[in-house]
Amino acid sequence: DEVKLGLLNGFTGPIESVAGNMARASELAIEEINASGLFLGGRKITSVRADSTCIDAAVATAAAERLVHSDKVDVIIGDGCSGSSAAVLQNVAMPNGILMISPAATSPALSTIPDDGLFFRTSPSDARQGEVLATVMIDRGLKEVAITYTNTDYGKGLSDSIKSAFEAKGGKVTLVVPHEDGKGDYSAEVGSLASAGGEALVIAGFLDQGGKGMLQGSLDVGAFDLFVLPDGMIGDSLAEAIGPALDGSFGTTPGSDSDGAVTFAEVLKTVDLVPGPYMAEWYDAVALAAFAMQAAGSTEGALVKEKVFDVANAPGEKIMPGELAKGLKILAEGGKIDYVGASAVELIEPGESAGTFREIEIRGGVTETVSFR
Amino acid sequence: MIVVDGLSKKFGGLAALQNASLTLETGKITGLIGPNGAGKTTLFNVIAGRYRPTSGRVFLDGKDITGLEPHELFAMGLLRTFQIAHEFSTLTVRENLMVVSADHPGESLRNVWFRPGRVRAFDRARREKAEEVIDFLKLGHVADLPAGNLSGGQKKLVELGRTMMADPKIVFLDEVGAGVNRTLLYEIGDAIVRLNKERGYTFCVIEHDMDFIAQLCDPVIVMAQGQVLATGTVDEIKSNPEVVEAYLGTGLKNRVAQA
Amino acid sequence: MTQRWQGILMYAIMAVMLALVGIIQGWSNALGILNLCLISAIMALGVNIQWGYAGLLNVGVMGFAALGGLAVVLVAAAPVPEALAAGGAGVMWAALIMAVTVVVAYGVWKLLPPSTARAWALVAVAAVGSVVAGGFYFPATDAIEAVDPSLQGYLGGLGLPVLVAWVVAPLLAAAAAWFIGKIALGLRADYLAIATLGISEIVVVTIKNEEWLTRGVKNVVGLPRPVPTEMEVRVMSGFDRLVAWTGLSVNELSSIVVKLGYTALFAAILCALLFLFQLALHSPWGRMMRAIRDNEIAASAMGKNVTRMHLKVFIIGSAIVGLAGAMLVTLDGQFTPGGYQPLRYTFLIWVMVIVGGSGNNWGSVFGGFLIWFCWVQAEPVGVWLLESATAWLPDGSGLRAHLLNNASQIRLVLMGAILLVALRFMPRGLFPEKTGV
Amino acid sequence: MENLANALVVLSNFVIIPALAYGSQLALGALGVTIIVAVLRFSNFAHGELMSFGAMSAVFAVWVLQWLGISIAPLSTALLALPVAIVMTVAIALLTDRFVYRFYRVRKADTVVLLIVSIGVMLAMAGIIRFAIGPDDRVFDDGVRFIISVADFKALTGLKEGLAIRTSQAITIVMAVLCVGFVFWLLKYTRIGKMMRAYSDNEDLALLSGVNPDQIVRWAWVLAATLAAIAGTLYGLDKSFKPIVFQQLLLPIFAAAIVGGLGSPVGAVAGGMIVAFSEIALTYSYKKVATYLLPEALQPDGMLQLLSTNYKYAVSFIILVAVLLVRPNGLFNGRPS
Amino acid sequence: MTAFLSGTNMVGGYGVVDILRGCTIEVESGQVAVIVGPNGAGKSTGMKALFGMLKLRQGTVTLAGEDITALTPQARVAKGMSFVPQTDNVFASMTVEENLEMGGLTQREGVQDTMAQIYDLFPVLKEKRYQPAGQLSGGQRQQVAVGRAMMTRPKVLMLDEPTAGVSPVVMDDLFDRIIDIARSGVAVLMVEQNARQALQIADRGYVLVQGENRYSGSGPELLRQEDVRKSFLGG
Ligand SMILES: Nc1ncnc2c1ncn2[C@@H]1O[C@H](COP(=O)(O)OP(=O)(O)OP(=O)(O)O)[C@@H](O)[C@H]1O
Ligand SMILES: Nc1ncnc2c1ncn2[C@@H]1O[C@H](COP(=O)(O)OP(=O)(O)OP(=O)(O)O)[C@@H](O)[C@H]1O
Ligand SMILES: [Mg+2]
Ligand SMILES: [Mg+2]
Repeated sequence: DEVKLGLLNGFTGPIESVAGNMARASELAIEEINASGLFLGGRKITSVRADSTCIDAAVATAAAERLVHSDKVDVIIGDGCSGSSAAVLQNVAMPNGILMISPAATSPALSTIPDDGLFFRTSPSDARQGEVLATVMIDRGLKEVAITYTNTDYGKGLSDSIKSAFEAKGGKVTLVVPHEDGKGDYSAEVGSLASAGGEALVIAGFLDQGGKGMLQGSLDVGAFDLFVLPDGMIGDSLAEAIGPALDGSFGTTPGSDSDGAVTFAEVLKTVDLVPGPYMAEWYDAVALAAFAMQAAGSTEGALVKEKVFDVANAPGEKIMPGELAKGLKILAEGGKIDYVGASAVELIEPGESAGTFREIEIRGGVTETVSFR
Repeated sequence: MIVVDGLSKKFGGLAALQNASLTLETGKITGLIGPNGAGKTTLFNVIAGRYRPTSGRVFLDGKDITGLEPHELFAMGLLRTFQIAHEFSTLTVRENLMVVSADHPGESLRNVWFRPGRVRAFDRARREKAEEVIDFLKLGHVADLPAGNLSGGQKKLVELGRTMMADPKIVFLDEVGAGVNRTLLYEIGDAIVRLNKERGYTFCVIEHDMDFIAQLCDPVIVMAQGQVLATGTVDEIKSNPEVVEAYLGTGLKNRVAQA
Repeated sequence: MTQRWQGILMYAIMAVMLALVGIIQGWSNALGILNLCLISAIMALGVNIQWGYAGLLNVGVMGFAALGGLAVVLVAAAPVPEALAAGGAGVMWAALIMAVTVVVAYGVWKLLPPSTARAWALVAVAAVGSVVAGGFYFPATDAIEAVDPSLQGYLGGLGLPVLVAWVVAPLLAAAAAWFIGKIALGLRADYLAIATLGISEIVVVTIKNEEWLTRGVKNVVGLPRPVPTEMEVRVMSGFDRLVAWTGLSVNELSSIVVKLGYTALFAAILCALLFLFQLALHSPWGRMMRAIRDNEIAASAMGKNVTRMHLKVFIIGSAIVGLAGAMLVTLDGQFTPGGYQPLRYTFLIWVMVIVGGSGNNWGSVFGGFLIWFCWVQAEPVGVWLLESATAWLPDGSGLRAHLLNNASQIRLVLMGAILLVALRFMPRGLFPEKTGV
Repeated sequence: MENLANALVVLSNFVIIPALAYGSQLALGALGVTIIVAVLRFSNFAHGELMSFGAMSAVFAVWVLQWLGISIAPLSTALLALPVAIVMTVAIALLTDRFVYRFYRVRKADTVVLLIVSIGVMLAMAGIIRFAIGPDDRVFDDGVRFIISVADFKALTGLKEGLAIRTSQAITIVMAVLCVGFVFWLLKYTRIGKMMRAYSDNEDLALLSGVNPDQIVRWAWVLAATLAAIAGTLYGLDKSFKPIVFQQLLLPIFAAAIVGGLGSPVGAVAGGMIVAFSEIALTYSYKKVATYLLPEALQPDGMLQLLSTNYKYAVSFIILVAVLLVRPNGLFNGRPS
Repeated sequence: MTAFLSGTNMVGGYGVVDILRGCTIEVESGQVAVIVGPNGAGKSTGMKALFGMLKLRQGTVTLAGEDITALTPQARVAKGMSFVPQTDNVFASMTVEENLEMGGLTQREGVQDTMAQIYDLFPVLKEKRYQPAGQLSGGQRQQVAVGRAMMTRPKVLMLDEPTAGVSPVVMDDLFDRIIDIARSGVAVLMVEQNARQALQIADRGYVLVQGENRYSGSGPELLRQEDVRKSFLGG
């Protein structure tokens, strides 16, 4: 008698190169829970991956249908992209009363969409990060920046919020230019941004996608030498690929002064992985789902959804990544927990991460935490 | 009556037609002969709207038709065949013929969907007409084959058959005879004469078979190097030394030696 | 005759496959697939009308589908009065000025003799017109996009019932097709293909970037539906009896009922189109189109207005694709401009047409069913295949982990294989075009 | 004077050099496409994946070489791996031909059927590549990155603006020129080239002239696959190897091949350059250049940009449609109809 | 002793129906054989069969006594056979000169000489040597096609209606040249609708009707037969 989680993500298509690792992070959490043997009186969790392609709402819906009706999953973890998440939520999760926790859909639109209380996300809405990032830039004395964003709802939403927050704080944005992921060449975008100028380039993109192409391109032609990196750009592989030129660049990523992120990196190390974008959120999404089920003592969506807030927020014992067993145990004994996890989960209405952020800076090829916001 | 006035056509540097002027009288069968590359086909192509001339005009019964589209000319009763057969290769021979129709109501979707009865009736009439033509051209046994699968000569016959399906004023035949069996060709010649006499169709015929030309045509126009070289009856032409030199030749040397 | 039976057999097999999905993976799932099969079939039908009838290589399917989707937004999305107030007037002025510019430019074109002077005059008119229009346009669109950007930031739609969009979508697509056809239909077959491909990219780029109108990559979610929601179904009188009678869960049954609603709509449209175009195919009109496809030069000499017919067919086919695009967006309940990718919206449709058998309506419909079915089922089947194939490997095997980690990619391999196998055994498609009478 | 130099440097750095390099990348791809069109008469949509396969082979070979400790520093090991990549790509191309395309060729299938078949090959090959190496982004350039970097250039010339030329860019440009020259010569003047053209023009008649079709087809694939391997590897060297990019590159490559005129090698280069330059030059903001060239009073406020970069992908297609309207066979008159 | 090239009892076609129904065609070195017959009789099909472009269901083709029924067309080219098809017989996108070169593919040397001879025979072609063959007039194309076949310096030259669309002067020259070629020891086989002229120079003539030999004999013999003349040669 197993509990099933559906991992819905864009395993093929534009985010295919990172989707696998995100799912791996989720599977790590599942392995951890199963190893504890404490989940719902010893039940095992299994997972099924399903490919949403990220961009095709119809395929995503079909994949989710299959998860629900064929694989009979109890919770959907996903989708990794906002557009398809909305489609799945409305066409599959709501009609079937299935709990859905998206680790990576950050579009503000998802905050207001009707969801019967079934939809949660472990990532903050873009609006929040923009605010934080703008403050960091101002604090560091930047006055003029250029922005480039990946031309998706994520990038666009984030860039909008960075721009308005930065300008509200007196900064100037010289130019905002979108870039498409997975394209062959970014010279044109880099050229325009260089012409517009600015002290730094904000890259609201992904570190193994167009975001990296923009960064590398700007460095190569000497367009910018300082970069501001939101969460999608933060991961060890970037500094590795770019080298010392990246030193001094800074950014923000969800996290709190608890050292969840550090612990999570250690957890990942045991399986030879390094942290990449949204891996923490995917891990946390599974943990959250498991805790909520544990607290509800059931896998029924209608019951579980009531418990998500309880396990994610205070009061209760703080739970770090790698301590899932402890959390399960407390809950089983009727105690309370406050899951912190890898990305400092703190839920606010209507069921999304409040967004505490770490400010990081790259020094000597290593991502170092500077402060918390 | 077709009047061609000072027609020129250049392909890049090459002048296929150079200021050619000629007249095709209504009700006559005019022959058009000349060496390979003289510009005969090009002349047809220009008259029939396939190419725009570099300069010059074409008049049909006094009306300037230069530069009109082929389908507009078709509607005015001007038809042509192609030297290199242009059959509709996946259509059967019968369909190849039935396609030719100036105002078939069934070629408008509105009629197809809302007036099926009328379409059917009209199509039946076309089918009967096609049957006649098929019989005449002895294509009965291949009538239901795709035209692409025909022999070279049969394709030429389909070309000819298509002109017979319309009710044209004037027909341009570009070497219908090349590749057609001579016995059949002379029968076709008879039919052309009949159509000309009975229905008053005007013809302009390109052909290299002088017997065929002699059978039908009066007058004959000789072209060379994009210009009209001579005009006259067959006998006049045959005795014109320039034409003999440029086009007709003096017969087989070897054959003479052999005999 | 045998061909007919073969066709019936294939449709029967398709039905059985869908039924198997229903039995194994649930009926709601099967209906979900069926609905998309129906939409795909309509889209393939539209392409087949262009390619199979007239030999027009339209590789811009994506663009027309996107326009159809846009029509749903423009017609059915809730209006945003604040945005309209902020920039509606400006956009109207800009449009008006551009219209005037076009008229003036046309006048210049007609009045002046062809010359460089005319060319310069045209450029000048266009430049002045654009600059003046831009003066209204940019502030207006900026204002619109500034209205609550994270939730709205666009003009919104008319708030009409979504079925109205199914009438508007084909009209919008047809208008675009008319314009594109005027420009590009003179091109040779394979160049027309690339031109349409390019134009469809332009359409999608525009939709992605003209946020004030389309909301761009931020997507429009929560579009109204033409059928009741699951919640509404659950409270309908008699629903509980149905639940008792079928023995299905309330959730599943309600979602089945809703899906059946869509199915009925889609199937009705598909049947109507199929009927009309079967009639057309076997009429003198169809014969004429095939003649044009075979040999344009000869067709033109035989009195067919080839350009006009091409344009007509291009418009009709595109309108149908637009309709299908609108149906798709309606079914999804949202408009996702970023989702319009040539692989999915153009090439996949072409695969349907060719595998089905170009020139054959039944074939295209079947192709739509089969290929969509495979497209969504390739993933689970592939993963299952891979799991069984690697089951003998030890659990901790790196190879197995690597393979399973990339398991989703097997969809591509399987899709490719299905396509190649189908064309291998039926090189002219599963339902070859009937040549001859 | 110095202003002028600075303006020129800016223009070169942001427009000319990147466009030349990108154009060469497209040209190398377009050349492969064009050869298949020229000889086998179909648009090979699997060409992008063939390039990807070539790049993947190079990555594997680089890994092996690195593991063996072999390198040709300061040049990238990938150049050493290139022959291996070529051999593997040629092998896979010949295999697909043998098991897939030949079947349709023998029964003289319609070109559109071949096109669709190539989409099937594309899908299958895309899957296989991702299976073999995974969909991740991989950097495999281990050579010296710059011939001249911005900082060096500034130090060298004392100008305010800098200019960078990457090693991979230079190699790509040189390679493109060499390949085009070779293909042009081959098709135009050699026996085998003429046989290829004859085969593509009229297959039956070519048979009657004693052309061995199998040999011709083999040659065409060897050429196309070699070009694909070179193009893919050089592209990967310049950016990084990521399978999905090759799917996206396909469209501009086809645009380039067609603008130039399908079937014409010189056209492929011209097309590549036109697409690259139009994408970059039309969307470049000339503000910075203008600040150097114009007197203070005339300094522009705006970005001096003809088109926003949002419409970059539209540009190449607008150019494409425009070119086709004026010259329906492409600039260098490919196959006549 | 069979003839140099002989197709005996050939049966075959394109699909289920047989077009050739047991016809036999032979030609000796140094001689001209001519096939005539109504349209669709199977003349071109017979030529294709002799050249291996059509699978025979029955019958054999021999060349110089050797059975070549199973050989591919290319292999037959290598054995010294050469063929001008009735349609699609030039490389339209290639220049006239390249067309001729394609004919000389199998030739290692003397290509230039042969080409010069062909330019002598068809002076127009020399004028148009750098023009794509697709842009030539119908008759000029025909000359290119024949020229290409002659370039191979074949032992057997097969021509399917070489004079269709060719003007009378050129036709006369062409026939003269064909006789010359035959006299030089080549076996020439042609299909002709300009049958009277062709049969005059034919050492052997065949009248093919519905895939069967209806009449055969020397050219002049056939010409003398009243019913042949009436039914097939236009009186
Ligand atoms: N599309 C074209 N492009 C270039 N040159 C052409 C084209 N069409 C014809 N020509 C040239 O124009 C000249 C006249 O050709 P045309 O076909 O009119 O000759 P014709 O009199 O019909 O000869 P034939 O008796 O051989 O059919 C020829 O020299 C030919 O090479
Ligand atoms: N590709 C093909 N497929 C099917 N049938 C064909 C094909 N080519 C020719 N046929 C048929 O074979 C028969 C003989 O054709 P063939 O070309 O041999 O005739 P032919 O004697 O050369 O006639 P012509 O004098 O008209 O050239 C014709 O009835 C034709 O319909
Ligand atoms: Mg002619
Ligand atoms: Mg024949």
